[in-house]
Amino acid sequence: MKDCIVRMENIVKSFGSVRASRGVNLEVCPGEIHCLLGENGAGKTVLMSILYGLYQPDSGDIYYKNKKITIGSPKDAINLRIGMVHQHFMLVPTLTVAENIVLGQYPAWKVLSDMPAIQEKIYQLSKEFDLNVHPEALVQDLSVGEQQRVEILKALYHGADLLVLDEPTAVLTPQESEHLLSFLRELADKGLTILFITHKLEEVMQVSDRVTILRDGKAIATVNTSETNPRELARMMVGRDVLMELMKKEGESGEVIFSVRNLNVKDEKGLPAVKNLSLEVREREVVGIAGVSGNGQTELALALAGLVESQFDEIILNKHSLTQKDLSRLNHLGMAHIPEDRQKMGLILPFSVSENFIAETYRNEPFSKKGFLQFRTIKDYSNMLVKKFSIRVGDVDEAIANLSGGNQQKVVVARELDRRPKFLLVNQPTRGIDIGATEFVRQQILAERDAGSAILLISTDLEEIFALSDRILVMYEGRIMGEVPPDHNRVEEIGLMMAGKTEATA
Amino acid sequence: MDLLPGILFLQSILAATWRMATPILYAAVGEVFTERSGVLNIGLEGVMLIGAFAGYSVAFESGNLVLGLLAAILSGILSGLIFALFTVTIKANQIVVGAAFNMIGAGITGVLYRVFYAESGKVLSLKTFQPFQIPFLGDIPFLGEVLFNQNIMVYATLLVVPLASFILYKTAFGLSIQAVGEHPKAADTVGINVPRMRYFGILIGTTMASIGGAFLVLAYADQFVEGIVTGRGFIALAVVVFGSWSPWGAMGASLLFGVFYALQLRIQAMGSVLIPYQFLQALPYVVTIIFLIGLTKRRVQSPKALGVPYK
Amino acid sequence: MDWANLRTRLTKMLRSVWSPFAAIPIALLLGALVLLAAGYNPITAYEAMWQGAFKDRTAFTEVLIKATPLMFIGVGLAVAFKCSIWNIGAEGQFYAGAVMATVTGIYLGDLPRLILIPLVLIMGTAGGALWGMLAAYLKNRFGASEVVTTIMLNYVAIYITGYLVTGPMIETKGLFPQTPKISEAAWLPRFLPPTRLHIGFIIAVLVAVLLYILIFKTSIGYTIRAVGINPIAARYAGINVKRNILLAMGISGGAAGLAGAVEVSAISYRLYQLISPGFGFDGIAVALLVNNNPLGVIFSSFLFGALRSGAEVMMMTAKVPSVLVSLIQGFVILSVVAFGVYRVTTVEKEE
Amino acid sequence: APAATQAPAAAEPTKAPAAAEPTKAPAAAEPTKAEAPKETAFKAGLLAPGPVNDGGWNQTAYEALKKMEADLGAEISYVETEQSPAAFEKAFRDFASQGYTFILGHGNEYTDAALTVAPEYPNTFFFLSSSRQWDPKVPNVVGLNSDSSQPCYVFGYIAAKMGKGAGLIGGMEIPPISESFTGFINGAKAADPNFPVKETYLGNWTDTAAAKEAGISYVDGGADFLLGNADFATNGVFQAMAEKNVNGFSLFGDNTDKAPKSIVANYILDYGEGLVELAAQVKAGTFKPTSNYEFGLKDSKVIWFTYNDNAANPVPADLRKEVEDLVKKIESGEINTLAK
Ligand SMILES: Nc1ncnc2c1ncn2[C@@H]1O[C@H](COP(=O)(O)OP(=O)(O)OP(=O)(O)O)[C@@H](O)[C@H]1O
Ligand SMILES: Nc1ncnc2c1ncn2[C@@H]1O[C@H](COP(=O)(O)OP(=O)(O)OP(=O)(O)O)[C@@H](O)[C@H]1O
Ligand SMILES: [Mg+2]
Ligand SMILES: [Mg+2]
Repeated sequence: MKDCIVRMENIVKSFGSVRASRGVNLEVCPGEIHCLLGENGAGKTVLMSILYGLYQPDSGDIYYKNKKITIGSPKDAINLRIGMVHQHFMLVPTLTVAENIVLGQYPAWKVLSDMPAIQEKIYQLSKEFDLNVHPEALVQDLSVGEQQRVEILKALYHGADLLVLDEPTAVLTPQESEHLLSFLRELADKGLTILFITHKLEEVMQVSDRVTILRDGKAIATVNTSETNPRELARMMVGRDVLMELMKKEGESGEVIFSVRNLNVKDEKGLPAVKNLSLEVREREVVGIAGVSGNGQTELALALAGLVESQFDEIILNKHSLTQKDLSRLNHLGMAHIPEDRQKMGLILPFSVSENFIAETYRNEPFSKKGFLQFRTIKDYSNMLVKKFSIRVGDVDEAIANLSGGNQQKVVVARELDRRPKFLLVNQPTRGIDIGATEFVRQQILAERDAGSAILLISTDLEEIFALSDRILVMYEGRIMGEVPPDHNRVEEIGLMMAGKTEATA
Repeated sequence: MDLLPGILFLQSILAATWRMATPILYAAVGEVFTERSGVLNIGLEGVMLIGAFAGYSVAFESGNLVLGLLAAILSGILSGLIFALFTVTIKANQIVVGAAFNMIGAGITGVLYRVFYAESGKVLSLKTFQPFQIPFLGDIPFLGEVLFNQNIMVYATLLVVPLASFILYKTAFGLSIQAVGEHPKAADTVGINVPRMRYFGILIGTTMASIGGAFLVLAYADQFVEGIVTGRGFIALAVVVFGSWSPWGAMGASLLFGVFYALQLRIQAMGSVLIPYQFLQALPYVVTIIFLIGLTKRRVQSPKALGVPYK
Repeated sequence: MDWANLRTRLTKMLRSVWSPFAAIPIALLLGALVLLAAGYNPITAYEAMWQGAFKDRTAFTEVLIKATPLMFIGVGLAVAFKCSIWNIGAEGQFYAGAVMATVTGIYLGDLPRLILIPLVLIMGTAGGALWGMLAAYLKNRFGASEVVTTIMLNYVAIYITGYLVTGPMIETKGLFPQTPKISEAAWLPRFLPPTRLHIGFIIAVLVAVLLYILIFKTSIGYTIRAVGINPIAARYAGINVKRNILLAMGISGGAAGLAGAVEVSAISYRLYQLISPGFGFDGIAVALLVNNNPLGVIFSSFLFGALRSGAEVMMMTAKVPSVLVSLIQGFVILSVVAFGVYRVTTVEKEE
Repeated sequence: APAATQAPAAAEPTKAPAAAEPTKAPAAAEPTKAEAPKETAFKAGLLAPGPVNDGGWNQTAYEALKKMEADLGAEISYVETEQSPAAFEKAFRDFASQGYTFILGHGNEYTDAALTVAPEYPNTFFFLSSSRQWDPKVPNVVGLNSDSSQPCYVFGYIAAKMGKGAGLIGGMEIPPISESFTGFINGAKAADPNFPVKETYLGNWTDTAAAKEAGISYVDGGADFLLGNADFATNGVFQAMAEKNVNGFSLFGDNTDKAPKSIVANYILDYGEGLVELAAQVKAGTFKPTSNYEFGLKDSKVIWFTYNDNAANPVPADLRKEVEDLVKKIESGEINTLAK
């Protein structure tokens, strides 16, 4: 048998009636970058969590460095030199970087008197790998990208031989992703083995040595990256052909539906995050806002949805001038909003699927009559949406928490689009969802545009911006740096603007 | 107005402040650990009562105050184990279990006290920890009386708070406690045993609360009385929030509460103030609300996982 | 509604209701151990307790009378807890309601019965609601934790009551601190003479049913629950979170205030310093015991009422201290919890 | 130390016609409430507002009950009622329906409930402590007041003669407490109109620590006499006396051992002495009250006080003499201890 660092055999794991892993086999060679690919809910995270000791498999064996082992807890994994960077960051926001890194590494009675030395060591390590992390910073003050680097540093500090990264690029900007991928390559070249989960096929093609495809809790194939192509990977993943390029119809944009003049928004800490921003969105048009995350996009979206205070000279929706007060009930005035964090902002998790469908309309006829909810109507309506948006769910009375990420996102999209908005604000619509769902969501957005909606799309995923936008605005430090048409030849120009160069100087 | 009576008045208030604050302080510092580990124990009142009874009965029977204190500590550990069994292992709603503890505390101490002491005809008082002057320091005018003429359990707070702060912020244990209260899953992924840390957080809280309860009988009053805790467990809960979940903050908040409590007793005793005494009695509680309003401008967040059972 | 659906709903409700009862034997067993250890005969004690609660019609109505304030408070708290507002202040809200009801019943005593009775109840409700909404306001406006403010407001309400009955509202200066009796026109009718069972009990059951419908069947309840589970998502959906916090505390405080008003207008007819023996705290357990289901509260408050009611007779005839009941109540809660039927349903915050 | 003020026991408490009347004619009507089989046992019940082991108010009543058990062979029982009026009526009924003919509600707060229940049980007598209740229309509800203001008047007088200032610490503001304080203040003013006396209320009966702190605050303010009347919490006042080495008094029982150097006098209330005679008449079926009952210093078997000769500052002999005169004037009604 070939030399391998990890071999998982016939791993089975169920959660109640959910069968997350149904006998998975996986082999990883030392020093390789091995990608795991699969739709939402295919069982990638569960499999990796088993490897990291977070879950115990119901049955199946794990061999590590040619020894059969059981990994009872993350502690065991760390001792075996397995590191993991989780899909949702596992950092304690109120502690410093250094404290997070040493967390759990010492016996309880240990007095952390040598913190300066530890910080120095972390600092050195950070320099060695060019990670640019300040050990004394509080994690809650860090950007998402920085937090991720802390996660990687944590694993390296613990001396990992095998590093598992669960969708590390889902929350990163293109530049950050780029940087991360080349960094992973470097690590692999130094001998580290890397297991890498992603939904982005370009990344798989770019960085991995081999790919294992999971579907419905089973590993259906492992292939050498050099011997495959994105189209084949997509087909194996989804079980059908996937459109790799969306068909965007050319269409004439109409009159201005939404416009904002001189918007100013402060962030949580009271610092200006959006500065004198003006833009307009027309009928039958997608305006994309590109930019590195942390440049005020979140605040822009929050302000337009009326969820934070903002100052502006004028906001006009559908020829009506809006006040601050109007903003908080914009969804009653014809705006729909797909928020960037579906679990935190978009959904009420213990509620059922159908209760989530009516989150904005529950008060209106026919869902509510004289204040009483009309359960029959709501259920019929939900079943209709489930069918129309092909959401995979057993029963609309099921709690939405049981759905996979992609299907949760589809619920949000279905709810918002079904309101036939005049103006649609979309923030990171496909973050963290698989290519099948991504394709579907993007198609829906375009369909909405073709039906006449004005759409403002915020995304850090340049590819998504290009795929959907009719016009691209680049945002940097709270300002719009300039406007560019979605012409692939002008990617470099956009990149420069995202880094702060104005149109004129670019 | 004469200056001297003014100073005496102030001195008297301040000396009383520290004493009044002490039982609350013990309970609150412990609860800081409990809440920092993500568990809310509204049963402190009951736990303190049990501690007071255990401390009293053992000290009374043995004639040894230190044994009494040890018994209180043991009772605190036992309370903590039961509380943790329900809230951490069984993962029950913490407020339900806390409410149950308050009932059990009142019930069990009431029944036992009646059975063993109420009709015993014995003299039920014991010799409490006495105030002692610290040599030299105790002679300093003003400060001497305020700071250096207290009993050992009051002095001990000067040790407890820095120690608690040190443990919470400067030891691996403290970091783990903070981590399981803030982001238990993150703690889990670095190999921290979340339930175990929460057990510890709870145990520290109940043990300290029991000491606070025992303080009332071993170092303040000299015998157990049903309901002797009189709401101090609830005040301690408020003090934890008010002190932004830090040991020093808890000390500050307890002292603040103490000062207003002492003040209201003294204003009543002056008798010349025309405010109805009930308004004076409400003063510490109103002031707590007012300060809370002022302080929450700082927006100190509660531990994120507070009240949420882990998995 | 189809049958399968109805059945699952019924089973769900039954489960939340039967668990407290299933837990009783265990709690009684634990209590028996304590009794044995303390040198009492548990069988005599429990028999006396049973007699005290269920001996005859009068005893049984006394149980219902005892359950009434707990029911009001419990259903109110269930609403607040559903909205994730940790109202520990039902005790103070009860006092606020009792004060307002007494004031109305005394100073507007000349009004005709048909007007006065509803007015007394409404004013009591308003008193409790305002006291509760004060905490909600402090939470909304200043971010002050309601756990703390409601505890503090309990004390404030109790002291204000103390002031009123020893000062401005005292019946006879120098005598027992109590207000005069409220006007007879404000007395709640009794409907099962010679027992004391009053229409307050029926109102309590009605309120429980109404709040059940409100929470689970109406759009208002939908918003309250949504805010309780995920305030951020609720805000995104255009729900006014602060207004709902105010509303939930208003309902919760109002129910507690109504309990106070009913206690005054049906039982005591006047205000005393310690008019509540801790109803507000028992109410917390009553609500949580049945997972904040308002219909369940009808049963859990009945259970607590029976325990309390039986305890007095147990003390009289078996000479067992009535504080034992607190212990048994605590045991009931813990054994319900241990049955594991009731688990927390809040979201894992970190995901 | 024998009681200094033992006036001749006039056996006056029973103002009712002497027990010489024929015992055969029982109460006005003989309603045939069929409780025949139980009639053999005489049962006495107590409704107490707090634990009967409080060393104060509730305990005096419980001890009275035990005296009935000892002297009259009564079957006794007590119930600690919830502090809720809702509970009172039921407790009265529970007792009455079980054949208790002597029921004591130990506090004025039981009045409403007693008046409501009494007509249903005309053969049962409902006594109310700390009450001046008397209504010929409800003759089986009888108020009993033991006048603490009288001994406290004497204490106030002693304090003002011996000391610099006094602090009074009460649990809650109810008549048994506030009247005792009024008596104390009147007594002090009689001795020295400028003598500083102040009162503090704790707002509860259990907070021993606060009671102690209140005592200390008086001492820090210059007082050298303390009086606590706060049930359980009174213990804290004793402690404050002992710790701060000032003088004080104890109420209701002999608590000298709680502050042996500090307590200069104890006011003793032997409620049982007062009650047992009434109970005997109830038992015999001869009890026919015509008014409420007031116990005062004149009822020297019920209310008296003792000095502590071992105190650091015992009451001097000449002062004791003055006190004897004072007591006579109080007994004769010449001094109204409750005057405003
Ligand atoms: N703790 C759990 N309890 C119950 N079900 C779970 C749990 N964890 C995962 N599952 C379920 O197991 C299945 C596999 O989940 P997993 O998280 O591994 O998917 P994934 O492949 O990582 O998807 P994604 O691409 O969305 O991250 C899903 O149906 C998920 O809902
Ligand atoms: N959930 C979170 N926890 C902690 N910090 C956060 C969180 N979300 C955002 N931040 C921080 O807030 C700051 C601004 O990020 P934000 O997400 O607002 O930028 P953005 O450009 O709008 O990003 P994106 O394009 O990803 O929405 C960053 O420093 C980020 O780390
Ligand atoms: Mg995953
Ligand atoms: Mg963002």
